[in-house]
Amino acid sequence: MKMLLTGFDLLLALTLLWLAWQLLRSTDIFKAIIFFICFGLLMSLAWVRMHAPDVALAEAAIGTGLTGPLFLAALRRIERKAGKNMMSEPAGNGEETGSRWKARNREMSPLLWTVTALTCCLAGLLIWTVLIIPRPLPGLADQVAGSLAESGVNNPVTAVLLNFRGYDTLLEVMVLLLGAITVWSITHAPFPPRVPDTSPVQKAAVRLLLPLICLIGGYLVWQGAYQTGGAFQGGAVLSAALVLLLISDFLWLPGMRSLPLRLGLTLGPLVFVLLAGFGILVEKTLLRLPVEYAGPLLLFLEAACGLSIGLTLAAFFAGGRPASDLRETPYSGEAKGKGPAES
Amino acid sequence: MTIPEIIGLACIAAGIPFFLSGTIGMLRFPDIFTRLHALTKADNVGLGFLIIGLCLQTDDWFIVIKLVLIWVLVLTASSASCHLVARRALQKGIRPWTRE
Amino acid sequence: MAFADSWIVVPVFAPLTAALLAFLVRRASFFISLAAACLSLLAVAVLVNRFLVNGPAAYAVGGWDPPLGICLRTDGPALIMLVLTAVAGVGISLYAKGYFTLRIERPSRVGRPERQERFFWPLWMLQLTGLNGLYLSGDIFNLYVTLEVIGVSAAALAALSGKSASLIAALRYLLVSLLGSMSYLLGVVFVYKTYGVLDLGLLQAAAAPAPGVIAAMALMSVGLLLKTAIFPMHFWLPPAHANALAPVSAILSGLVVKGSFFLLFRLWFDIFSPVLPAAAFNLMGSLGAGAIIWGGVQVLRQQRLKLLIAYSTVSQLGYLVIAFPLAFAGGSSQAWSAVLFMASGHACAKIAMFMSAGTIMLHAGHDRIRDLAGIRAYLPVTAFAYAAAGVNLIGLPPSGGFIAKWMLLITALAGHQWLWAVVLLAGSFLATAYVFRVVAQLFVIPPDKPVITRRRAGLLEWPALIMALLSLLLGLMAPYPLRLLEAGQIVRTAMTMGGGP
Amino acid sequence: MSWENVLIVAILMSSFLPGVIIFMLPERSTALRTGLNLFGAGLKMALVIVMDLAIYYGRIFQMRLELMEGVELFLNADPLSAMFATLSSALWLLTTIYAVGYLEGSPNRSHFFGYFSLCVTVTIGIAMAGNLVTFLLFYEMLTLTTYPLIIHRGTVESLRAGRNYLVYTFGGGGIFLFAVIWLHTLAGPADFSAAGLARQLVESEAPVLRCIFLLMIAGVGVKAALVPLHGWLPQAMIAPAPVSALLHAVAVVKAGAFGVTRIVLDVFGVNNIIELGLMPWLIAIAAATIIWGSLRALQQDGLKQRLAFSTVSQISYIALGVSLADHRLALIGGLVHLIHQGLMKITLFFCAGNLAETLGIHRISEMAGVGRRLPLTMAAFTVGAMGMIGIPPTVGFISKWYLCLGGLEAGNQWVIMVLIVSSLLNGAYFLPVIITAWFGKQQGPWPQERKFGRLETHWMLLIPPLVTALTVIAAGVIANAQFSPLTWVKFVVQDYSH
Amino acid sequence: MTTILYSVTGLLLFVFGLFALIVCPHPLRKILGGNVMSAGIFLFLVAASYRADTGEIDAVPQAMVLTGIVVSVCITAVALVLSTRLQQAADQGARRRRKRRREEDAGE
Repeated sequence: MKMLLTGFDLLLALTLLWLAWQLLRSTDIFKAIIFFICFGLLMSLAWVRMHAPDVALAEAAIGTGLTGPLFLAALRRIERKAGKNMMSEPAGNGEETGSRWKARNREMSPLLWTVTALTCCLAGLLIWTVLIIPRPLPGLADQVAGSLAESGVNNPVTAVLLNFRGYDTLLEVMVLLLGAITVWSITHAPFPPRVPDTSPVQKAAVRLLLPLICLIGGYLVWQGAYQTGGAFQGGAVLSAALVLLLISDFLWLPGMRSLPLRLGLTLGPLVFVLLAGFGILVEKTLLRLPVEYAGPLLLFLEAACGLSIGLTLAAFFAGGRPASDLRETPYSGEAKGKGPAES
Repeated sequence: MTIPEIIGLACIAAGIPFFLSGTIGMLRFPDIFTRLHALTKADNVGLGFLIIGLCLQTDDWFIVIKLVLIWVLVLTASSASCHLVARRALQKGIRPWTRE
Repeated sequence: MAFADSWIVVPVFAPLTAALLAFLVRRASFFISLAAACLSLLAVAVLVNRFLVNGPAAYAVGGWDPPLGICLRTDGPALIMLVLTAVAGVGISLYAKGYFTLRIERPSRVGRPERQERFFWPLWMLQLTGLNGLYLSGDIFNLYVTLEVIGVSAAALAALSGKSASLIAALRYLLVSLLGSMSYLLGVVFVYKTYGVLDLGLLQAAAAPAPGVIAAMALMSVGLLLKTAIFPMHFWLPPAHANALAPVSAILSGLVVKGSFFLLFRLWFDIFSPVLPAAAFNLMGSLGAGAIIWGGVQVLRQQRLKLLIAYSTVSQLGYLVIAFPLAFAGGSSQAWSAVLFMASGHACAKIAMFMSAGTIMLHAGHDRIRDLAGIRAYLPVTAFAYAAAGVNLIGLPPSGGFIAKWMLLITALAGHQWLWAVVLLAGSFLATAYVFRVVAQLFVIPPDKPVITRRRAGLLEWPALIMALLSLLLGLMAPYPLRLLEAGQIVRTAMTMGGGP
Repeated sequence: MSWENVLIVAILMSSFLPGVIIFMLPERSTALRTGLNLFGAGLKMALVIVMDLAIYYGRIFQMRLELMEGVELFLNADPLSAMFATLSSALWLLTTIYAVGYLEGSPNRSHFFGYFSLCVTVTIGIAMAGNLVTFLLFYEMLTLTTYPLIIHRGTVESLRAGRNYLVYTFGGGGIFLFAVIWLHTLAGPADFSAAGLARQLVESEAPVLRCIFLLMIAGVGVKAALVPLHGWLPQAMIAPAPVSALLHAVAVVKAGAFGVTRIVLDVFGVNNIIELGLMPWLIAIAAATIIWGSLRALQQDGLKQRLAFSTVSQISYIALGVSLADHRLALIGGLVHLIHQGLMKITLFFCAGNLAETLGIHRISEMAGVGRRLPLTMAAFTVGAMGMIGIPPTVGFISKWYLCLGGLEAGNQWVIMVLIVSSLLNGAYFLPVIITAWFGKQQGPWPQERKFGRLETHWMLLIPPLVTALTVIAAGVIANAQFSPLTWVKFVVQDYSH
Repeated sequence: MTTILYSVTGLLLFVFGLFALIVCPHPLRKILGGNVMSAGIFLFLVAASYRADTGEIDAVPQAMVLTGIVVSVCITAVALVLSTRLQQAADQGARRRRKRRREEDAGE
């Protein structure tokens, strides 16, 4: 049995490296993205092999489930504007940065040689260091197991994520919100002007799958407390539902008002901050939850975070702010209804 | 090794040739439509056998329900996406391969 | 844990909540942000006098002690940077309000200034959260997350101005900061692999020379050098800082660059100093020397004012890094105070310079240095603020920069390191050249130029003047921050393990 | 905070506060600005005189501010600093009156007078600096405050002169900073004291100390316009007349000379320098500057350029006197020349300013017959020129007399030769000016003649030169009086005679 | 054995990603390289804490990897939207320049 497993590991490792190498070599960006998606799926297989089911689920849901479509959407938006060839050289305002975007041909210029040599010796050094590191010290596994009881959940990863290192997760949820704000600040959501005729099959499939996906997402969020799952994985599945909506061009989507969206986006962090404040009031320490209420509180927190993560990842896919975001500006009257003209 | 587990293993073994034929079909067939055909048909049947084999191996009903749910979802997803890919191919003007 | 202990949390949570509220309620975003900035200033003041009373404090978040949980720590250097960030935060917020009101009255493109103001406040508050989080945090992985918060919000702020030049610069900045954080994260993984512990205090106790540590330190340092734009890896800084909006370039040059540098300094001198070989320090010193000389020469070639100030940041950062070999040779407490003094002095001066550059851009419509003659006629306060900030950059007597350069030179000459001393002097000569090149243009009013009556630009001019005078004031009342550092120095050695409740 | 501390701070603040307030004033409020200026100058003059009396009767004036753990800002009014402070505050009062008259109707005056008062505050700071660090602080701030004055006119030449001035002064400043820090690392924080460096330090670190001394002299020499480093002085003549008067008679150049005195007497100590064998170097530099300055002055046709080069040579008399400091008479001659040169030079610059302002004359060749048109100004100019040459009734004679006695006492023929040759050269470049002014015939109309009613020129331009000319003669005639500069210098030298 | 294998794979992936980030000119491919890099680091992190013999899992590295994945998806999204907007701005610039050139030709 052991031989079989190591054989499987070897095969998996080789395919991962081959896929990564293909990612670099392939001339066409679309092919590279497809390789990246396969790479992601195999990575989640590797996580399963390393006894890390949570990470496997997250890699599958977020690492490939969402990043793949993000890349494909970005590629379509870039190619739709720049004609069919690779990123055409933007006629930058004469600055030297403009020329560097031109696709350089693949011949090995001396600069390329030096970079390859440097990276190879870096790889050699790192691997040599890894090999000579003596028996790795025991990690924090026993501390986690020791105080798992008071953490209110019995899945160790969720316990570490939400209770022991809750401050990390709060900052991380803020990073997600920061990403959403940045995407909104850069441009308007580029909904295609004329709606392509989506096939009836797609509409039927979406109408059928949507409730099921939401149910599974909710189940994942709820299951986080006991086995693998949690806010991030559940949120990613929810975002899959929203992405399906965005793809099938339902007419009411571009006209969405921005306030409900903003409330949804900030729900998770707001609940987190309130919980932190609650910790200070009740237990006089930030983010410290009373042991008996820890379970339900964490579940409520996970639900809120799951929802806002779903919305944030969907906002990433939409790629911009809703048309109505700046419309309610009181003092620039003429800004009403100008939509993406300015962007 | 109890009886259900042996039958389960047999079912999984039965599923493998279908996956194999699907992959060979995908590599050998001339154009996109035939490849789609090969993939969706063969893989779904192979998956069915796989799911039955796995169901036999577990004794927890909840997992069986989840496995069946997975099978139903994969069926709908692969058929819908196969249709969409074919439709897009037709819109882009790829004519199916005819033997002349 | 007494309730009063929770003050340590306010500098991180006030801007955090302000960011959320500013994103939700668009009209009141300025007042929310200003309130958060003042609240964090108050909190930092409370922390400082608690620190002077009973030394460094540690606060375990969520009640879990460090090996498992994360703990926030306040010691001398962290507090100085917190004070700097809080004060600069209030100054920049006021300036930004004036800047945007003026931009909205005379928009160059319809609707763009509203968008910029709409998204400036939440991003700026998140930036403050990241910075305060970085200075307080005592956990290596938590530092990685704060670095990410700072990196992404800095790139977002840089892209706010919407011009294609600033978009290119912002994308390059984002990719560089991604590369920097990735190599820092790999360093964290090596540390976790060799020590199995993430908390800085425990690491400091367990810091024994091991192969993994050298690799970890190398990777972390390369990552942080990339993010602090030290000499060979500074290519992304000038376009990003020059093409951004005026308050944004003040934030980038003044505060963001200091955050990752502070982390670098804490790793080199607080945690892993016994482990590192002398050659590493001299390598850092040569990087710093290269930055001073190369940056200084580049500055003299610039024609645009904001590019000039951006390149001068590259050169001044060299001063911060050149202190590494000096500290290694001389007593390290002297180097702590010298470097942090230089950092805070430079931050105030740079913020004042970018603010005045922004005001000049708004009034003159361009920032070509050659045609800036006689700005003093209608922007006297801004011209004086620029000159005062320039005095601090050169390191002339009344300024904080002079005290910092004095300390650096003393350690250099006491340690007989002539090379670094000569480079320091050459750096200040270059600084004189590029500061007075602009000051001469600003201050000289050609005879034929009519003196235009003063324009109403209150909120634009006074924050710049306050920041410039602050950098000068640092020079005069230097003992107070230095005592803060010394207190940190003495008590740290007696700091208990983990510092739990 | 005893009344002594308050007095020192009041002296500094009496010109700092008016300066800051004047910055805020809009252009049109000339009356308020002039009032503030004159009030500040008068107050400072009174306070300085009170301080001189108190010092004469032995009171100590000190003020400390701790900058860093080893370094502190220390203001200490010993007799030498009181002397320089009195000179600068007296001449600042006169120059303010002159400047108000000179700049009537020109733009940007609040900007000018703001920096004008800041400049004098810094000069007083240099005078009263108690240790090397404070001296360095005020020394470098002097550049900051004088630079805007030089580029005040805004023309391209003034910008080039300003850039040149910056290159020289910041170069010198950088070297001086380097030397000060180097000495600080060796000798630790030490206040100015007559004893100078510790004896065993001099033996153990002789080569390093020599290097430090040369660096310090180079650093201070830029402002004292010693030979290789004097390039900026003639070019700074572009500035308006009150600025060149204040800069070259009182503030910048005197600060350099004062710095040389402090370094030789109070930092190193005279005996240590002799032991280190550096005295001949100092004498050589001083002599070379004297000769070189006078020779260059001969070739200049521009009146202010000629005066500038004569300053270059005259300042080195002080350096010469200080380099013979082990002989009491030479030291007295050097120090008293510090005051006398200030009085004489400021008279000459006032007259040059008058000529430029009323008749538009900048070159000596245009000065033929000007004596008839401006009799009083030319009389003052003649008195000043006589002093420069060293003709008996004037103060110039006294300082050269003591210098010669010192040279004889030191038995150094070199010094006496230099003094004689330079006096002859002084005569060679001043007498022709006087002759053409009084006995030459006026050719054609004056370039830009301006009438000022019955007086030959604006009263504010006329009174200061006359007052200084009278003091030049009075201080010369009643040299041994109770409060003349000579007796004060003898009082100063008591500390250093051992 | 598996720890070393996966650690080496992780490091190699890190180096591949680094190479791609530096060399490839196209921004999309740079971001792909970034993702491969982060995947490599996380693989190395979890491999470091994998106890083949005892089999119990150490939850802290897994939590770190989860945070890392979410953060890297956020950066990828921002970078993609930025490069799209960059392309759009470049096109607007090119179109404006072409229009201005056309006006100049019409003007002569």
